[in-house]
Amino acid sequence: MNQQALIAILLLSPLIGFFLNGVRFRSTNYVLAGSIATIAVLISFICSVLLFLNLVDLPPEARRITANFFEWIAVDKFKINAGFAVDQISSIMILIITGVGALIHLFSIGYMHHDKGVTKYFAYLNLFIFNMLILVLGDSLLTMFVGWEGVGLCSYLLIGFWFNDSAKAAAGMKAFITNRIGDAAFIIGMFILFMTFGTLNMHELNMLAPTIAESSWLGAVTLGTMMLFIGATGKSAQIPLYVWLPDAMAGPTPVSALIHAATMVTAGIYMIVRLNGLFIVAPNTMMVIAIVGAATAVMAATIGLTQFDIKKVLAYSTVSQLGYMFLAVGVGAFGAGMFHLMTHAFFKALMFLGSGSVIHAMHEEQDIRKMGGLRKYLPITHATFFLGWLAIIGMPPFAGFFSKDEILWKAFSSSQGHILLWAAGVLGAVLTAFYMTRLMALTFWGKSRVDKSVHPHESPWLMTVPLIVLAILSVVGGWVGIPHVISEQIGHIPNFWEHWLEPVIRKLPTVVEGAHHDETMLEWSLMGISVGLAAISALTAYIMYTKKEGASDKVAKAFGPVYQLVNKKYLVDEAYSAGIINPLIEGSKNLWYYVDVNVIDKATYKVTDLVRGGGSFVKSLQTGNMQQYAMYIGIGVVVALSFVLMR
Amino acid sequence: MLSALIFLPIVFAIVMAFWPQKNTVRHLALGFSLIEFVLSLGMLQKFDSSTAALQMVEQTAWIQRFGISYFLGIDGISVMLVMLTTFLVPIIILGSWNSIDKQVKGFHAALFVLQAAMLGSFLSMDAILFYVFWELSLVPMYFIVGIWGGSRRIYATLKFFIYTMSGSMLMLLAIIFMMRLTPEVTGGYISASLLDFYKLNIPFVAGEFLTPQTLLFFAFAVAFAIKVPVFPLHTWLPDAHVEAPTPGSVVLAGVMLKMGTYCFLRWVIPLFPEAAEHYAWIFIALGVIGIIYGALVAMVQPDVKKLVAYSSVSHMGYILIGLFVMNAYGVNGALYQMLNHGISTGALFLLIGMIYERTHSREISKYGGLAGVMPYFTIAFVIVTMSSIAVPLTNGFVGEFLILLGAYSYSPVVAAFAVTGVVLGAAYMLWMVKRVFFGPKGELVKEDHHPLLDLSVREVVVLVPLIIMIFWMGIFPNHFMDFSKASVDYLVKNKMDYSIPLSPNQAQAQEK
Amino acid sequence: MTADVFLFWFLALITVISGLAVVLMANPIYSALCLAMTMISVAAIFVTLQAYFLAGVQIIVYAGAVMVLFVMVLMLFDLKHELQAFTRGRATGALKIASVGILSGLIVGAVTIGLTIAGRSSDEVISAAAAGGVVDTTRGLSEALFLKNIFGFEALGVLLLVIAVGTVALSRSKGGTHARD
Amino acid sequence: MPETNMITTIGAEHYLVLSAILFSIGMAGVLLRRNLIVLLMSIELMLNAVNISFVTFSYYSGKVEGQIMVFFVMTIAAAEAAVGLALAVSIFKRFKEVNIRFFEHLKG
Repeated sequence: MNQQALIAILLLSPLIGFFLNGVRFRSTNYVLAGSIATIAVLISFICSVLLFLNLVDLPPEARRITANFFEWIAVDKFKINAGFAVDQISSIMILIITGVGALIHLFSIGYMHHDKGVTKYFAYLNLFIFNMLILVLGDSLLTMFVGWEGVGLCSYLLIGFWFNDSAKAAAGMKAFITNRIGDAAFIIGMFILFMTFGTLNMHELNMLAPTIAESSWLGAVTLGTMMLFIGATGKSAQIPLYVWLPDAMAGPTPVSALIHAATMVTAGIYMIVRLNGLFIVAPNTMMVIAIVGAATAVMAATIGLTQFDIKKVLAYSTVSQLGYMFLAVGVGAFGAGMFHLMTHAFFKALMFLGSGSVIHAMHEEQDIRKMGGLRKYLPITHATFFLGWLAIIGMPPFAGFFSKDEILWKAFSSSQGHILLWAAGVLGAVLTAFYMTRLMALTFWGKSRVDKSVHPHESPWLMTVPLIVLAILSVVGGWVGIPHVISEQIGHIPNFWEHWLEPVIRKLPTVVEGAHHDETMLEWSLMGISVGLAAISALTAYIMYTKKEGASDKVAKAFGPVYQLVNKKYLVDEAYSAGIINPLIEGSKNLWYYVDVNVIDKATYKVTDLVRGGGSFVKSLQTGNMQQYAMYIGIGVVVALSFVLMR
Repeated sequence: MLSALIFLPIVFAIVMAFWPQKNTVRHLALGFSLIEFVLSLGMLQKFDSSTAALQMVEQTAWIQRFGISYFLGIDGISVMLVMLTTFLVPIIILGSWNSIDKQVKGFHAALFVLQAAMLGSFLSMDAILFYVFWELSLVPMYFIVGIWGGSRRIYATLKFFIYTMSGSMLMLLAIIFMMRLTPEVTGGYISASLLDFYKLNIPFVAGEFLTPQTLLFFAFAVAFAIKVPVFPLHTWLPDAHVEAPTPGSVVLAGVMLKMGTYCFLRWVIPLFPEAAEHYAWIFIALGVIGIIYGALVAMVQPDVKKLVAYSSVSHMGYILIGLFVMNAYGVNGALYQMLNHGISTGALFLLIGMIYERTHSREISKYGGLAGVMPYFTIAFVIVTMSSIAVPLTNGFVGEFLILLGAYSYSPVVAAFAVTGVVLGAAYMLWMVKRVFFGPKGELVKEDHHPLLDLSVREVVVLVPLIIMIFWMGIFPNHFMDFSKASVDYLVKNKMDYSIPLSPNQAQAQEK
Repeated sequence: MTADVFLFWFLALITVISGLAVVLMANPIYSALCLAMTMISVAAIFVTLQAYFLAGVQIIVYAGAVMVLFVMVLMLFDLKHELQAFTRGRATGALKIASVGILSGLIVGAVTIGLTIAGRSSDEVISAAAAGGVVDTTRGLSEALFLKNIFGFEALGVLLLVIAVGTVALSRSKGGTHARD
Repeated sequence: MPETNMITTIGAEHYLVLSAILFSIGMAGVLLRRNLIVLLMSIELMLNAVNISFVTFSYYSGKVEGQIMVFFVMTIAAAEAAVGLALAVSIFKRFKEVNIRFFEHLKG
């Protein structure tokens, strides 16, 4: 089949699904709605696979399929096509999106079957897939931006899906507006790049990027990439714009899995990787990215320690993992960033769906303090969740281990790296191991704290099949990128991942001095440290939350105010509303009241008063007193005469 | 052709006024407006978009002594606005099917006169003829707001009228002054033709305020700025919008505001290029202030209609910036944004009118949870909201993006400030949507005695063309921009020595 | 000091004093009498300017007819001493007096400046007058009036007629002369 | 022009200044008096002042036309006095007083 047609079908299939479900959005026939949506995404998935195979057939340097459908905007020199490109990076993304997407669609049929808005839900979900595909396939920044905003819109609609709850609608709004702040910076970034390079085509931008790194903070590339990165902090929930993601858990759980874990939130990382040629010559931006990523990774992890809502824990975990990915791209490990993106998509989607399964079983209960001992009620969910847990805490040989280890190694060894970044990464890993174990322990292990009226039950096959598939992927997903030091030991399995991405990724040199042997030793030891610490941390958490009742409370008490602060999410939301939002609203009210009503309107009234006053003054001159009239004549004559005489 | 376009509505208005049957007035008006629309489509068919030349010219002497002629012509700058006008009127008539219940004949007659006046001011190429149409447009609007308006309609009409009128006076003065200058270029006789005005070379001294070009520039600019409206002169707009009946608001926001921005492009920039360039920063600054100020004030409005009115102030700020950065991106974007704003804000006012018909309230705080009761209405509203806040693939994005790009190439600082409008725009619109449509059911939505029915077939028919346009213009902007591109590019390139060519050959010659 | 000079100063003094008296006298009858005095002295001034016919007319028409009319009306009203002869309002009063003062000052200034600038000293004027000579003024007057300005004369006649009718119309009682009210 | 000449030599300007003074007196009367009849008399004063000017110019320029004007002025003055007095009479009939302020009723 023609490759362009494949891309067209890939894109249009979910859109058609959206329309099919959209026009009959009031229907409650969940089987029909779910089938339409799932089949639409499956078709896309098949297209993705075909495109991927097509790419594989091509020689490595020419692995790029483009399709220009029409000219979208053309003004003067600014010409943007509705053009899409499949290359090494985007092919992985479309596989993840459509693959994981299809699984989540399947899961949703089971999860949402009781909901009245099920058809609308599937329509939104398909629309999201469509926009996400535009985002990853768009070959210029502007076409990417179309998807970028489009997924934001879908996220808005899906977070606020149960709109009758004011808080949920507000969460949707918060997500959209916070994203918009990033988008505004993204737009500026596009302008800077367009004015500098005269194009927004990402392929061309990478080609045109200067070869020498830009050292100035105010250079065009640095500023442009910095702006794009601010855009990414909005979409990918990094400091300071991460606040929307935890609230976004108001949406249905499969949505959290699809949008707020696996796909949309990774758009920022994807964008940076796509533009790696540009970012790599802006070391200042890279440094900022790495620092922000590391800081987010640690901070979100600490908040994750104290949360009791199962989805909130996962949300902060997502923020933290995204921080990891930014740390990766920030130190120039674009491949590792993408790698972690993929493995994270697998295990985090798995965990979200697992939590969905738990919530489903618990009749919409999300508080982990009211769970416990669910292992015997939900065996499949527990088993899959367990695998996801191993993956996320980075236990070898599960997927998370390889990607996380790659990132940590690069953070240490890259020329952009630093030991502190590495330390932050390890700290993040340790914290992650702790709160994830805590989550496992409180939810599935230990004694049951389930309310008597609730009878947990295992979910139907529609929900467990995706869990199983994702669990398998979480286990084996990391095997495509086994680092050299390990592969050397186990029989030279090639690093498929690096090999695949090589033509499109620019690399920074590693700075570790010494012979190959020293380097290998170093890598081994670092790996050992991080895995060991994580394991100890996980074990501690296991003991604390299953064996020793009340130990956690004691720790919490010991830390007192610090615990409270972390539990309240460092009061960032409160600070934002007290420092930015409320003053803005109050200020606007004053602006309206003072400027509009009291200054401008009053001023115009003053003018009318002046006219009216002038009129009434002239009116008062006309008294009817003839002698006064005669006086006016006299004065007039005097004035006229003196004017004549003075001349 | 153009004369027919202008005067057919007047004929319609007269027929309307003497139509004997009361029941069929609306059907008749709808039919007439559709005839007009079809006629304008015919015009579009004949329009040659490849050239910047003035087309379909009609010129006859009118008041020969003062060189005033009946001079009509169309080029890329006006063609889409003409289409917008003829497109919106049938929608307005259908949209106001139920909301206008007194003096139906008079209303439709006024609407047709208004249409004629608006078309006239877009099409006339003679200063005095233009002025006549410009002023004529005030009169029916005055009646539409004054007769069919809300409770404070007299205050609002007066404010609207006096504001616009005081600007017009300045403009008339400036027109007469310029007519007195024309003998220099026409070889001795006075002329009011815009083409002769373009030939004038009015002396300009940078920094000196009391020079002819600067004074004329500000006289025209203030007149148009009131109409747009630009920031400190905007306070008539919210009042007029709130008091106007739905169709009045739609015409006002959809077309009348565009008369101001169109005239900036047709008159101010080409006639006084040096002054416009020298003082552009003032208008760009006002545009930026308008964007931010309008958005902030819109955010805290308790009344939906007022909110949309202030959002108009914000959007018009974008257009103003686009015009005054005077590069191809900005001007193309601004022209496109005029159409977008006409469609999306028009649609917003129609939607608000629909809900107002049902509940007779526009207080945001009394709504809530409307989405559960009126899902189709909500879908339409959210789509239009997305267009208004410029989500890609809706029309608003293309215009806004190009304007921002133009602003960036003028000065990154301007773009940096203007781009805050993107965020604030989303904030006030979505907050409003949240309060009206989402959350628990509000006071008005809960009440049982007026059941809130979802959109009727008529209302769907009203909204569907607008929504189609929103997406069509967002996905295929070239279909629309191609009409104006030649003219705009020509204007941007030759703005210092501008004159609309009368034939394509002349255009090419001047190009070289 | 010749007789002419003395005569001028004497007449001027009488004219100004009696004129002032017209304005200042509280009782209108006195005002009327002083006005008659002014008229007569103006007639005398006409004589010094060799306008003999006009002097006669002045006496007959003004001092005679018009003054009689005034006095008759005053008698008709039977007005006593007025309580308040002048208008109220200090500010406007001052303004009025000031404007009058400035006006007279301006006229005087205009006259003197005008004549000096024109370079025509009064001596030359006199000599010119003597040379040109308005010898037979009455004849000259009649010729000018009835030959050159006959239209104006006739027009004035019509005006007088209109005035006469108008006056009657204004002052009659309602319902015509024979009606009683 | 030496000071002595101002007194001993009588010229046109003397008459004209006299005329101006008389005119001003008349004007003051018009502006300040309240009795309608005195007002009319003041107008006569002003007219007379003008007449003096006319005759003076006529005499010093040796032309008779100035006197013609005086003739006309006198006629007009007589007519004006007649109308004014008639108005005074009708005012008096109505208000039993001839105060000028009653003319304020003529105001719209």
